[in-house]
Amino acid sequence: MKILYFAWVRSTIGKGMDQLDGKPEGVQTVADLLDWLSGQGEGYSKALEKRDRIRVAINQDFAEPDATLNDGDEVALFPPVTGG
Amino acid sequence: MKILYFAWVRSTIGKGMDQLDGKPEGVQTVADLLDWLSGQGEGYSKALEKRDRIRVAINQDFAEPDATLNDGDEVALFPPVTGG
Amino acid sequence: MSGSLTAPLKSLSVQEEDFDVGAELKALTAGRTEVGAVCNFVGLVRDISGPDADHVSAMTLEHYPGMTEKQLSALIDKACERWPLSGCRIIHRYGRLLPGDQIVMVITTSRHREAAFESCHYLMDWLKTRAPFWKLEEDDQGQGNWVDAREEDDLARARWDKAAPSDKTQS
Amino acid sequence: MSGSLTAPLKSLSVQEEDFDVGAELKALTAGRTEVGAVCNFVGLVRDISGPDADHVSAMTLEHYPGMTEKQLSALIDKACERWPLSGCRIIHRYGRLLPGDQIVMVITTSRHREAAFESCHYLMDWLKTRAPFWKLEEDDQGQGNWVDAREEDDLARARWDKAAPSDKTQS
Repeated sequence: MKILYFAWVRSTIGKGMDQLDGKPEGVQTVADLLDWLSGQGEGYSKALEKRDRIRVAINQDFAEPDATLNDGDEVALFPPVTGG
Repeated sequence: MKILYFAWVRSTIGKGMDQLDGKPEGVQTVADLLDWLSGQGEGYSKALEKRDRIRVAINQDFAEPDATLNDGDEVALFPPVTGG
Repeated sequence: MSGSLTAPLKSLSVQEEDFDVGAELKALTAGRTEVGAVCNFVGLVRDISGPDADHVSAMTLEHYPGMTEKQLSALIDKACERWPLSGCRIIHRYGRLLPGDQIVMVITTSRHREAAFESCHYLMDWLKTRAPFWKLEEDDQGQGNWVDAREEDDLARARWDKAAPSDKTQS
Repeated sequence: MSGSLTAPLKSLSVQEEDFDVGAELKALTAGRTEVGAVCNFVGLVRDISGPDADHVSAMTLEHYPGMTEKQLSALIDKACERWPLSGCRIIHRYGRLLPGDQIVMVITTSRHREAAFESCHYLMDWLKTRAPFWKLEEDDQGQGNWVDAREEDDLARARWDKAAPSDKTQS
């Protein structure tokens, strides 16, 4: 599983990507993944502190917290978009 | 009083303008003027036959049938506009 | 009621010549870095017309010189009162035009996109029912037909009689 | 459900380079004499930002390559299903931009103006909330600030969830 970070999520975590070997243990949904990531160090816990400010995409489509993850998914975490 | 004709009102009457010496006798309103013009010959009566297809401007602003006319007015008769 | 720090750029041309939309857009935004949104509409001569989709080979636009300028200037003023615009430009052509030719252009610029979109749409809807232009279409036989006004155009304009959400003035 | 005789021209570019709106307009209408209406929106970098009107000296647009193209292509398809368009083109830039620079362009073309106006407005409202771009503004001290999303943008998009008057499809 590939996890991408953008905007201040990226700069707070301090990198643009994590490459995992499948899903972490016990992680089934987007919400599970965010909980797991919060325990991966200071940058992660700070970036994911305010959960309502985080948006998630699975395989480049927006996903809700209860969406189910698969081993080979490309997951992305980022703030609400501000393009246009 | 100057009376201008446009589009098929112009082509049906056969000219683009009439210059009158003030208002015709008995003419107070736009409706009076249209009645009077209808009696000025075949082209006029034909052009003004369907009164609901005629729009009127006084001094370059749209005017209703009951609008009052003054001697020096520039009056214009034309079909509903189709620009843009 | 304009929200711009400087007065809106208002501009109107009624002309026989063609126009360059790209150049017009640049002219209206040059040096105006408060502008975040530009909306632009261009009307073109279509090669078919009316409910029977008759082929149109050319079109002549007649207008009422003087009244056209008066009505369109008033319209630009109204739009600038109703929305906080930085710029507003209308060009309307007259004379003989061919399919694909440009007829009319409206550009509105503002800080935000709602004002730009709404005012541009408003100007086109009003222009369609208030600017004294008449279209004479020529078919393949060179026969001229005056285009009838469309009831939809009156309905589209009537929509704007209700106060817009961004309209700060009270009636 | 397209009312055009030929398939709509759909086109998307996500690029660092600037673009020429005039040339884009010409490209989308060339030889398409069924087109009667062209609506175009351009978003520009403003020199002030936010509720406190802070001065902005530059802006960097970050995006999610791949997702941007996927989301914007789907959006163009949706607009072409909902309105009878002849053409639809989106350009969105990324990278470092200065006040006055062009950020985004949407062009829609159709037979009639309602479809062109509505679809262009729809595309901008959706794009604002669905295209994965993030703005980092630099102030005069070179300090970077990530721009917050605006609630108004969500409301503007939600408006389109209701069926449009010209929407022929049943949900």
